[in-house]
Amino acid sequence: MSNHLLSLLIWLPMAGAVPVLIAGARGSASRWIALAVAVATFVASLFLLPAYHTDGAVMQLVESTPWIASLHVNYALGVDGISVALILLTSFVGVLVIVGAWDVIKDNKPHQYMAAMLVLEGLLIGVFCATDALLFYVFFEAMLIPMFILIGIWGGPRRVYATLKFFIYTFLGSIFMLVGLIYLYHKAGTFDMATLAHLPLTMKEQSWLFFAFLIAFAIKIPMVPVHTWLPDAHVEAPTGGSVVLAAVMLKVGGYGFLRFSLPIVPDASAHYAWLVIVLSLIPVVYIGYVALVQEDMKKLVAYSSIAHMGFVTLGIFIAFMLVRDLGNVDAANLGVQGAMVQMMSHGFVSGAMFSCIGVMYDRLHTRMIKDYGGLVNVMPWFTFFMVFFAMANCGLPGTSGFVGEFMVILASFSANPWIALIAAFTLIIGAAYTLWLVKRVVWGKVTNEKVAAMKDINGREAFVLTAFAVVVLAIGVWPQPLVHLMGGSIDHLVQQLAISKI
Amino acid sequence: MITLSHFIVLGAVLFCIAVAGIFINRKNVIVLLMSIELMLLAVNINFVAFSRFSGDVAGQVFVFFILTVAAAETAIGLAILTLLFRNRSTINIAEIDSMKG
Amino acid sequence: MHELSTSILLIIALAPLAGAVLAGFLGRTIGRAGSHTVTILGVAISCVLSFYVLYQLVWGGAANYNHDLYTWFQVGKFNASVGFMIDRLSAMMMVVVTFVSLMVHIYTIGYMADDDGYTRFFSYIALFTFAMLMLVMSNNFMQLFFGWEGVGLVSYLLIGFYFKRPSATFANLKAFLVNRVGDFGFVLGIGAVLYFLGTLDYQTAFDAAPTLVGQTLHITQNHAWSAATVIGILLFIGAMGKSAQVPLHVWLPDSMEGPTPISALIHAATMVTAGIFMVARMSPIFELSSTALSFIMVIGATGALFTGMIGIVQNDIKRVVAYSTLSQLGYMTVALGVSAYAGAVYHLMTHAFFKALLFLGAGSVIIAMHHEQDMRHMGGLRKYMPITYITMWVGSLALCGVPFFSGFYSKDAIIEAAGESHRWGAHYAYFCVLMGALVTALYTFRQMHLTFHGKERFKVVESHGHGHDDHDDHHHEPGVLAHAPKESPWVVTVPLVMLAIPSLLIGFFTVGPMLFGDWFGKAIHVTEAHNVLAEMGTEFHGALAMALHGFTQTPFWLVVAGFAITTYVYIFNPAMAGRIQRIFKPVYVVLDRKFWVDEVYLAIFARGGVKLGRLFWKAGDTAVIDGAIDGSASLVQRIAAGMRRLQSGYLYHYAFAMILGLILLLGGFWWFGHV
Amino acid sequence: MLSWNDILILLPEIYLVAAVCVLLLMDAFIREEQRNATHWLAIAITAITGFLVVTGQPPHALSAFGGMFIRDRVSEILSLFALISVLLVFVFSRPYLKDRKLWHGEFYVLTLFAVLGVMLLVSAGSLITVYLGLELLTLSSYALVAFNRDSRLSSEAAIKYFVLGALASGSLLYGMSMIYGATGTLDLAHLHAAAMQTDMPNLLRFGLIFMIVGIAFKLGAAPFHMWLPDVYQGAPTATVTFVASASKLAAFGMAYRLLSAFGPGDLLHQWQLMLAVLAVLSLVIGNLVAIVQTNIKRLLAYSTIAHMGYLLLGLVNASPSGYAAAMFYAISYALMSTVAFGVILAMSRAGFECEEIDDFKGLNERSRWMAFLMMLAMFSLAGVPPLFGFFAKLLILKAAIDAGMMWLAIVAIVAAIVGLYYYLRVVKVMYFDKPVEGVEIKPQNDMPMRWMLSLNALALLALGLYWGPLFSWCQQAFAG
Repeated sequence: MSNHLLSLLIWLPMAGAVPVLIAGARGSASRWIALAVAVATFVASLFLLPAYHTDGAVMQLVESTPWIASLHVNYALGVDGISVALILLTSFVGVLVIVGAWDVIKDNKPHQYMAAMLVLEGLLIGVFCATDALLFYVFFEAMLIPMFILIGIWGGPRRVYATLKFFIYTFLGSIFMLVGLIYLYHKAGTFDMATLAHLPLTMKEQSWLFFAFLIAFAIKIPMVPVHTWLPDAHVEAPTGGSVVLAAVMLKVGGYGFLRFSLPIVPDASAHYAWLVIVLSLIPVVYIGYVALVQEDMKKLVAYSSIAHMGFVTLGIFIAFMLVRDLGNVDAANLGVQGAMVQMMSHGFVSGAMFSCIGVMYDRLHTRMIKDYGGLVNVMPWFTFFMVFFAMANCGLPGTSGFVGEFMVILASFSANPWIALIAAFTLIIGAAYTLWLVKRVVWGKVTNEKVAAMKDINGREAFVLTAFAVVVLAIGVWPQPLVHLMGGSIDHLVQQLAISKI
Repeated sequence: MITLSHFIVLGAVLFCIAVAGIFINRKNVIVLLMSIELMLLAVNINFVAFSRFSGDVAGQVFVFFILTVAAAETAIGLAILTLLFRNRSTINIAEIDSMKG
Repeated sequence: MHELSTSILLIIALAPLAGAVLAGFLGRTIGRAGSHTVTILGVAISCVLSFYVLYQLVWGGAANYNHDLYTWFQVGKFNASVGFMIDRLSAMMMVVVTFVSLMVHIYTIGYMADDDGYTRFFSYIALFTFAMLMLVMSNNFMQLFFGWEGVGLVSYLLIGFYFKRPSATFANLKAFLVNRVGDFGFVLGIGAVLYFLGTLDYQTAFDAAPTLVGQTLHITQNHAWSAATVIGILLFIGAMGKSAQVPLHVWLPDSMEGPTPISALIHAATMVTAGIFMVARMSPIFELSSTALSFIMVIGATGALFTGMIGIVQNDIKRVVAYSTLSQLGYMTVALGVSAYAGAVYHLMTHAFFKALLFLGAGSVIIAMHHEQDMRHMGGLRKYMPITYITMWVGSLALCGVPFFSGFYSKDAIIEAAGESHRWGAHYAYFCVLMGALVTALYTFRQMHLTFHGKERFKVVESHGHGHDDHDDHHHEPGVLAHAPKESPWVVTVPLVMLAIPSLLIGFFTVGPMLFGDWFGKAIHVTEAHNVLAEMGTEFHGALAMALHGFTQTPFWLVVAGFAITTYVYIFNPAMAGRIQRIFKPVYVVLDRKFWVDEVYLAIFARGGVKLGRLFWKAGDTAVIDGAIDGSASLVQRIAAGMRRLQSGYLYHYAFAMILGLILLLGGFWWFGHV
Repeated sequence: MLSWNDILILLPEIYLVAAVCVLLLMDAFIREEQRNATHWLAIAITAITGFLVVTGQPPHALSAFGGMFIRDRVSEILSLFALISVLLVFVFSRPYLKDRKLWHGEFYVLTLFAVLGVMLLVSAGSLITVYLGLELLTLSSYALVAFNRDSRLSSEAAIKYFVLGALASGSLLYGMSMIYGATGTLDLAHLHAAAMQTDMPNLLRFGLIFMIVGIAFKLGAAPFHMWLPDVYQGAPTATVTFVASASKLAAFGMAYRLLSAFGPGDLLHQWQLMLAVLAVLSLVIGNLVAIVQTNIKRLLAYSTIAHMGYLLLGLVNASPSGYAAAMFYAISYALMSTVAFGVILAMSRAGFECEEIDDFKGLNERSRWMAFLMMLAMFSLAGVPPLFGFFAKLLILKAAIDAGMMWLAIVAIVAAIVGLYYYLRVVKVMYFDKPVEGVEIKPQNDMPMRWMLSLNALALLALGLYWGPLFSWCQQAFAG
């Protein structure tokens, strides 16, 4: 089985969507099937850990069968440490969103919701498995469809605007990448990513390709100034949608940088690293301040996601400075490693934050901060989780949120103290917007009778939040296993950076 | 002495008249049908002329086909015309604009 | 030379954590008694074991302990671990922390008796103890930062303990953010350490420290700073936040929103001294940069004097103690600045005892006054609560540095060290700490007088069925008590006595070895060039002599002067206070408004930040970016609507379009066909 | 001189003619309620013809009647898919025609004659055959457009289609005449050689331009697209389905046959350039104007224009791979549009043309399955993976980039982004809007139609996931 494990992981949830749809809206059959499928996928994904040898820099569990023979396009799958980590994240979150949505969308086509979630999960896993650029692109693009539906049907009042913006924005980004890929195919005669990584390209070509990739992944991640789709999408999306969007979908952008920009166009990436670094530092300050003044909780967390993802791109591209200009491979390693840990951590933390907001939203059906206040009086357990995740969100040591930021800041100090200075500003501003939110929502007297009537979290919600909390704490207290899992691949990646292709 | 170019020019002139007739005429559809006929005639003149001067009959064979098809075309055109008149009781082109945009 | 056993150290660290977890998650099930039992048990265990460890190190001849427990992460050659470094310095800190913490735990039973947050409170303070121990026991920067932020978190939770009070939730946010400003520098400091020394492990870093000499960091193209200075100042910024040094001191007074035991434990005895401990711990690095040390000294001196002055005009009994804490922290910092690390740590220890004592005493008074904290409504309490009264006197005299009291030895040493030092800014520092002695006397005795002496400024109105079960709002009008104040229960007074003893004696017995002897050994590193304590050590002839000599020194007479003034003003001529206030109105206003630091910060950082955020959001995101996007969308719409009109519906227009197309192609043909 | 061999080569066409005549006669003698017989017979004829096309396919290209008629892979594939789409048209449109009292044998006869025209056109070996095939196709189409005799719109559409179509074929003929004059041959096979040594190159160029006008009209490329929206809107949806599928295949076939005769050489560059210009115009106009449409048939008309723009990009490449991409695109477009119009047919009933976009509001609430099928069609048309339409676009972009025309590719994708919007709008209406009360939308419950429609729509998905064989088939067609 393990030689088709990846295919299984991709197609199991997607195939599972069919019975879910057939089960129909009435009753809870559809939900149970969905849950079963999600759990099965998660369990299957756990088999990756024994199957994967962390030392390896090369792709493992490889599957490759001709897809379009006449074009030498293959259905090629494979994983390295990075993908394994992200796949685990995806399948883990996949289970939790289904549990989280259990009662919430009961009356509004639950089977379609669950099916969309499962399809989305499968496609996301596909993105992390694909080793053929065309296959990658297909998954990369196809996942817009279920997300589009999720936001559009189960979203908030302005969902149509939000979902259209989301779809067109991201489509716009990725289609330029498509042209880039076709050009690469035109040159190399294959979409195989490993081959493309060794394809010699002139600086001019690399620069064009770099920007083609940049716009695609910068929108996905998202980076300033192409980030504005994210707050809207998050605000309007249903809780589950927001969770998947923040926890996994944004990661696809960072993953893309690691898989395309770095190996395929290293010289251009090195040449324009400064640009990306600037674009990653802007959000730390700019977005931080914007987040500070949000009146909508989801928007606030959405903006904080942008700020956090800034660390991912920073960590990735600081590596170029370190390797190319300073020859400091270890620090570069630290930077990329930090970026990856940050991605994972942000996946869990932001997912948890959105789940918390979902818990509140299900009770009061508003996301406005001013409508809340003094939750601690009526929801002590919820408060515990909320404060915990808030602390994780502002990078408290002992939570996963700290590890990545810490690594990236250390790495960037080795590159240039000023970069580290700006990056470290997140300690202040991040704490400011997160804890101010907590202050206004959680602490204080009960502000209105609606809040007074709120019930504390039930078992189902407790399960979701606990699951998140456990992982956040685990990574925070002992990141080494995760670091070790991704270490080999990242070493390999960083070595590639040093090699010029011109 | 009449050369090939005379014929080509004649054909061109006829063709232009036909085309002009199609888009300058704003009155009724009958005239359009006539213009179309004229256009085909222009084509025929070309064909005949060319085939005559290049001494190759294929062109004249083509003309026979064109004539036949033209007859069928006109028939259908007139049928549509009557249909139009039955539905709208007018054949004034300027009034046939219920679909636009 | 035998090793300390790892398991003991683990128990020391984890026992409080276990207590905290139990009390926190099972608080409802195991009940109040259960919670305080488990937590006190946990802390007691680690306290006893800490004493054992200290004993082993000092008399048992155990070697210093320095081992990693597990690898936190390992990237390339960068390794971050969790481990313990136990030498006399950390051992002493462990003892202080666990002992004070234990006292506070016991005291809390009485103080929080009627609070419905009882179990939560115990789990918090136990958790704090764990974090603080992780901080002091750490053997690397990463773990230090972990403890550093851990205590910050608990402090945040405890300041906001009465979360219904707006002032409390404001104060804890403020405290956390100000601390974050410090951490901002601290993280960069760690980054600098990793960059220059390539490790996060203390011992490796200290061994490599000499290589820092000559290394520079290019701040700009043509301007470079010495590595040691950069590291030192950045790390110290962290200390400024945690140890409430000017200008990051603003959070500490507000932190008094928390329950009194917390003020004693966190905001006087332990957490706020973490910064001092850290700098002492890093002495091998700091020693390399006189610039950094001068910076430290000046900051500390400023704090020592000016925050003390603010204390003079406070009326809230706890705030007085808070400002005195700020001032004392200033003293310790000065000691660090003149590289009298031992002096700083020594004062840290004595201060921990007598300041905890003072806070708990104040708490005891507050209990008696039914949570009235305004000294203007107190007075003459000595006959109601003798134990509190006496112990408070012990604490006060120690604080003022009256000879023979523990405070004297540490504080006098610092003042003298400042005098001895030849470092840049030493004169300013000396002046500050000297004047500080007077200031200290003023606010301390003023407090004692207002609280315990003079005539009673409260009246007792018997009204039954009134308890003080709700700490969160003072709903009785000031100065009116339901029933006469009475001495607090034993759980409160015992800790007072327990703390009074070291406040009184510890100095006398330990000054010799700890201050002038080589008691700390390798733990603290001072280069011979400016080892002021050593110089002073030459004319040290025993604690007794030092104390007697102390009577002839300026500080002592300043204290006497302070006592005289306050006694006259507040006992014999109470009207005087008001008159002085009026005469020195401007001075009074400046002090009363705390030099307007809070106002400025609020205006610039809080309100300014929000304004800036609005600007960015509305102008940047909404107007420019979304404007561009939605604008282009609507532009496309408009163009489309325009082009749509070309489809006029008229047959002849269609035909014409085709002809145009034909002409276009022909034109193109002419254009390209002939070139 | 005529040989049996020629007959055999022409077998499918001959069979079709004969069968249609039989159908015509039979239908004249049966009663109204036996019309099903006609229906099924027509379907059978189509199927058998398709069968003959595939089986009768020789391994290598053959020509009959002195090169007037060519049977090769191109003609095979195109005729086959034309027949398939006609089959779908028959199946989809029965309930529609019934509801409108349009269910006459003429519909089948005309459509079959039209498809015969298509088959002739795509296998034409000479200008004459091209002309005959084209006219056979268009003349039947005129009649089909006007098929709903009592509809004002239908007749208006018919007249517009007729006049403009006549104009177009007029200019095509005019062009042919000049080419004939310049080269002295009507035979496409010899055209290239003759064109090389012509003494009247300008005449030749003129002819080429006039011919391209005709081709562009047939494709519906801007600025010769004006007829398209009105015809799509006015004509009976059944007819439109045919016009949008089979006759687009025919148009591609004609374009290929005629243009490939003019290359390589400097003429090649000329028509490449012209086609590029037409492509850009169609992409821009089609996608932009589609945004503001409220009538879904009109919207699909403009989307057709845009798609023809993409198809032209493939032709511009003018290499076997480019032709293959273009043919692949034409096929994908035919299959997508049959689904889109099929759903419209399915949702319409007596007295209710389901053609306003708002009629689709909340379709997901009313009929999940139809909404799903329509969504597949829309995403496929928009070119979102993993659907068929995406890969068609992919190959087109590849063709453009291989041809070194990066700027064309950029224009194409920018247009695609604009285009995305209106397809998403349809999905949005179906899934995110609440249904309008009173408008009772229920799909026709005609089982064959439902099954075929589902099959057709799912084919878009299936071909998206596995399109290799089809594409290599297209490649072989031009490999030789």
